[in-house]
Amino acid sequence: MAHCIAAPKRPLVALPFLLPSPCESIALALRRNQSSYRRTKQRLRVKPDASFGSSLTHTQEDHIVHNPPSSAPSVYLTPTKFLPSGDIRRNLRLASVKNNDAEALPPVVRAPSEKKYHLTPSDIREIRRLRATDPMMWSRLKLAKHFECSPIFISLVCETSPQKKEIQKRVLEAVQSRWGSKRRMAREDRQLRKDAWGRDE
Amino acid sequence: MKRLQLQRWSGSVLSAQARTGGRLQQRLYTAIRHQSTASPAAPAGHDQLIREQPQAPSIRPSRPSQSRYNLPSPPVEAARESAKLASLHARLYLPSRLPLETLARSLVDASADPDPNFNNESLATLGHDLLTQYTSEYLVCTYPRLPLTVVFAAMYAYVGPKTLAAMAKEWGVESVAAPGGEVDPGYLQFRRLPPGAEVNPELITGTERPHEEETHWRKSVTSRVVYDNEYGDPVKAGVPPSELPEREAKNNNLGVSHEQASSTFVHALMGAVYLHAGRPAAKRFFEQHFLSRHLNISDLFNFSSPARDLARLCARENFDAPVARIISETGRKSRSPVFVVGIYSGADKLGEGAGASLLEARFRACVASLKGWYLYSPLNVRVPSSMEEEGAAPWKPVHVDLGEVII
Amino acid sequence: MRPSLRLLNLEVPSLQGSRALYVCSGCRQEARPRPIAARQFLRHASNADSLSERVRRKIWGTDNPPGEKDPYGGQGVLERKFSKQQPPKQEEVAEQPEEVEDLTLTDASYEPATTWAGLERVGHLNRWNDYPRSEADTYESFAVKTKHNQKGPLSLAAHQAAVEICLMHALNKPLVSVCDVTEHEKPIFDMIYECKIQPNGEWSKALEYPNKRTQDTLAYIFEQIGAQPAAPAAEETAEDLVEASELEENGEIADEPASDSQDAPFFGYQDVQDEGFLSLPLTDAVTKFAYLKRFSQLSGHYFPDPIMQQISTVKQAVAYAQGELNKKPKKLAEYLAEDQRLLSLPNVKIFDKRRTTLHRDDEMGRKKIIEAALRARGLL
Amino acid sequence: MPIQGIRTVASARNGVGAFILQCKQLDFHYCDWAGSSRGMVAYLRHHLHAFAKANPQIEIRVSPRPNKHPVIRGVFVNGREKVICVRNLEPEQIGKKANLLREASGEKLKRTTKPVTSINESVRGIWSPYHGGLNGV
Repeated sequence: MAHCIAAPKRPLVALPFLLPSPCESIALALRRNQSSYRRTKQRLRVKPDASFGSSLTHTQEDHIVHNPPSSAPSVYLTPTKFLPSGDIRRNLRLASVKNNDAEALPPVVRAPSEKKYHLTPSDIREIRRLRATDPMMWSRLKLAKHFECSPIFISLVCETSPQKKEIQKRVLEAVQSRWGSKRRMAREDRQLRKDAWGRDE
Repeated sequence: MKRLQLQRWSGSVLSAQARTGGRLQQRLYTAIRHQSTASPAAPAGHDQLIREQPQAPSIRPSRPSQSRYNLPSPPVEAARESAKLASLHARLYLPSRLPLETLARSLVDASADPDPNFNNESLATLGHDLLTQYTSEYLVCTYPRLPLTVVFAAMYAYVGPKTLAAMAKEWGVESVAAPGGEVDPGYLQFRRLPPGAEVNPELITGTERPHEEETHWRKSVTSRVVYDNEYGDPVKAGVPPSELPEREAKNNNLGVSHEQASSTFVHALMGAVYLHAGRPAAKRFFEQHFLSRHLNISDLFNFSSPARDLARLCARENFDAPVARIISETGRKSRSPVFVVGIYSGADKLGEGAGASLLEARFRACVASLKGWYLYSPLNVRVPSSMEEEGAAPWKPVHVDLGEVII
Repeated sequence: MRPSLRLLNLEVPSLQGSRALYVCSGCRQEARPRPIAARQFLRHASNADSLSERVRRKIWGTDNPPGEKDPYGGQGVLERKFSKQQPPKQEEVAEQPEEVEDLTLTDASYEPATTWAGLERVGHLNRWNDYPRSEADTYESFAVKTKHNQKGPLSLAAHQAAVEICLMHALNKPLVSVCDVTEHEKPIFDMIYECKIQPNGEWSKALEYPNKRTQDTLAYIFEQIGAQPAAPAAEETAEDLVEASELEENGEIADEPASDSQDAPFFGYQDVQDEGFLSLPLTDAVTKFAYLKRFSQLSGHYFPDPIMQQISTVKQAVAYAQGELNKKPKKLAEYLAEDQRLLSLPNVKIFDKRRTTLHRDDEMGRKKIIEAALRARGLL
Repeated sequence: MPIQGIRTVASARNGVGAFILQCKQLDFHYCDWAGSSRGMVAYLRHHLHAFAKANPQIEIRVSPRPNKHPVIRGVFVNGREKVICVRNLEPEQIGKKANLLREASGEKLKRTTKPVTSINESVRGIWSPYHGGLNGV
């Protein structure tokens, strides 16, 4: 076997019928030296996929194989919905894409909450009063639960007192002072990673 | 030709007696004056212009080479002897109508030679305006929805001082140790900063912005268009011409940084190409050396709350509210999960992103969707300055829509 | 140990008082006056009471110990220089003439040798360097002291040589003897200058005199030259002077140069009157040798053998002296500087000297900074 | 501020727009006397003008360097220098050496394993296992 591998490669490739036996290792070693033409031809022999297009039935005719890349779409490819109405690409794409409404959309990450719009101005005044009288008792979360709205709405409506802010800041400092270096670094790294999301890195 | 008309205008209207215009006009005037005096190789088409000029000051009398040490910058006749200058001219494919004397002049910074007849300040003013005009019209027409902050960043990336300094370095322009009359005119001449000098002063004062002393006030993006320069940086207020000499005298004692001198040179070269070879050559020069640089605009965005922006955008454009959907996922309960989340508006996918958590994937998908909106580029883009060419097709208005999402 | 122990104390004040504001550390070390104790160990053989001298005296017990005064070589360079300026010591001066007299007076039958054959030793018996210059030591060159390179003086020399050789031909005298008189007096030269040469190819008949009197005078003078040595010739020249002054009064010499140019070569004449001598042939070997010898004497140019072989006319000899026959190879920079193809290219620069860092500094404007810094430190 | 711009510098792509020749200066040194400069002197006499005319973007300096071997020194845009000693070479060989310097980029020589490097984005993007025709298992 050793002398087979050490033998000059090109004549063996050129004359494959001279090979003494279909030895597996030799075949493997020879496959590395295939000519690029053969390699390319072999790579092109892929199994037809459903995404290749509708021309599967007429394989005898010339047709275009549409093989979409298996990668995330580029941001320079404007979504069809974002194309202005005057753009020619919009009509082209709408014409080519089949209407596949029947295909179910993927599941949502989180069901969008139904907005109720049930709070009246008097409720809002009540929220403000409660938050001003006892900020420790009536936190944002508690108010949201009590009035069945989102905490963001509470923050839009009113602001907490500076004393509460100061207390919260002290509490946070007290908690963070107990962190060791590992946890602190991990938190900082997490924040850095979060900042990188916005830069799309 | 329009170029000639411009020169005629500046030559006849702005005479030396009635020079009360702004700084730009004054510099234009000096640039023309130079062209008429210090370019003996100018083509015959300029003869008429030269005759139209008001009494032009004579160039410096030629002196023996010993007294070149007394000159602040190399004399005009030295430009013909410099092999460095000739090779730079050929290396940049500059038009042959641009004489070596003007190229030599564009290499003399105002800090080396305070005389406006011999430094590149006037050329640089013209070139700066041309560069910013060409770049901004390219950006705005190619990416009509680009947010203004990103336009500022793209302008900085294309024609900012750092880029221009790098460009001068890539052109093989070396700089002198100290300016003087004996140096080869092929070097970039400027007075260097003293060692230890502050290169970037943090706060620029004396801008035209009202209430500039209130540093904590919010500066809107729209106000930056009005008060700031093309990169969104605060810019110093202009000086009336009456106070010009003493201020220049004050500035000349200080040096300039290499970056600043290099960018001034590139500006001046652009202005020189425009003045001598006309608008088409200037545009060609711009396309060959500036627009050919590689810049990925999608890397210039930095979003802080893309989900909110996208929701506002869909509401503004009367699309269905965006919904995040999980396209695929793997290893949800493992240490390194991957989620691929798509943002859908109705049945249409706006963008998708992958992340190690659902939050990250959603964030990234929102960023991708917003970039898909902002990076829209119409087909067959034409810029307004293409109408200046002979026999241009009738102008069709470029695409303009609401563009940026304002929260 | 520093090598410059022989530095004289005399040197020190001159170094310290020099104009240089800055003395480097090494020089300062050298220039500092040494302590007395250390100076006593200096081995100055030239000093009478040097250490080695005192040791020798002590060993021998006398004030005048035998043996060499300084067994370790002679004086140093500096000492010799200083001693030359000072008057030499009396005893050395007294000794030398005695030795010379010894040499000359001992052998009455002394006869100076003309060839080296049979001599036991060639050269001076003693140290010839030490003797003062004698009559025999003065050197007088065969040729003129200044070598002529310009066309005018060379033509004048060639003309004079041709006229003289022609004269000798006509007088039928040994040709080489014209070289006995290196330079003629001015009146004779004037007469030679006036003569013309017909390019008819015959040396003896080529000469054409301006008038009969000149012919007679020149013939008379050159009759003297070959026959007797220089002393009668000097007398003759004195006679000729009188004659020449008469000539001058007659006003026959047309272009008399200014009198203040007497010490100039060829008495201030710039160029010859006629060019007839150029066509004279140098085919006859004797004539050629005589002519070239005389021409070489007058012009200061040496004719090597191969060149002498090549030369066949007077014109060629003059051309060689002018450097036309084998010129110096032209420098490449000069060649390139005349090349129009390169001159028309703006991106080519040709320098005739080596480019150094200093050139580059000047080109970049750094030189003036360096010079200013050196000046500020007093180094320039 | 919802969106901020990130400041960068557009990177150069030499040859996409204008092509800047990286060799900016060639110094030819020769010796008038020495025999090793014979070929160099002949090159400077007969071939230099053609080379200089074909390459106007290169500053060419010719200067003697007495008692040394002839060299060609190339100065490049990136600030590096390359020096080639051309002693005893024929003019044609010297022309080849000058051309070698002309075409060099000025960088140190290094082995290129990949024939093409590009800063352009791939047309089909970076492959990801979560995209493309996903077939159920």
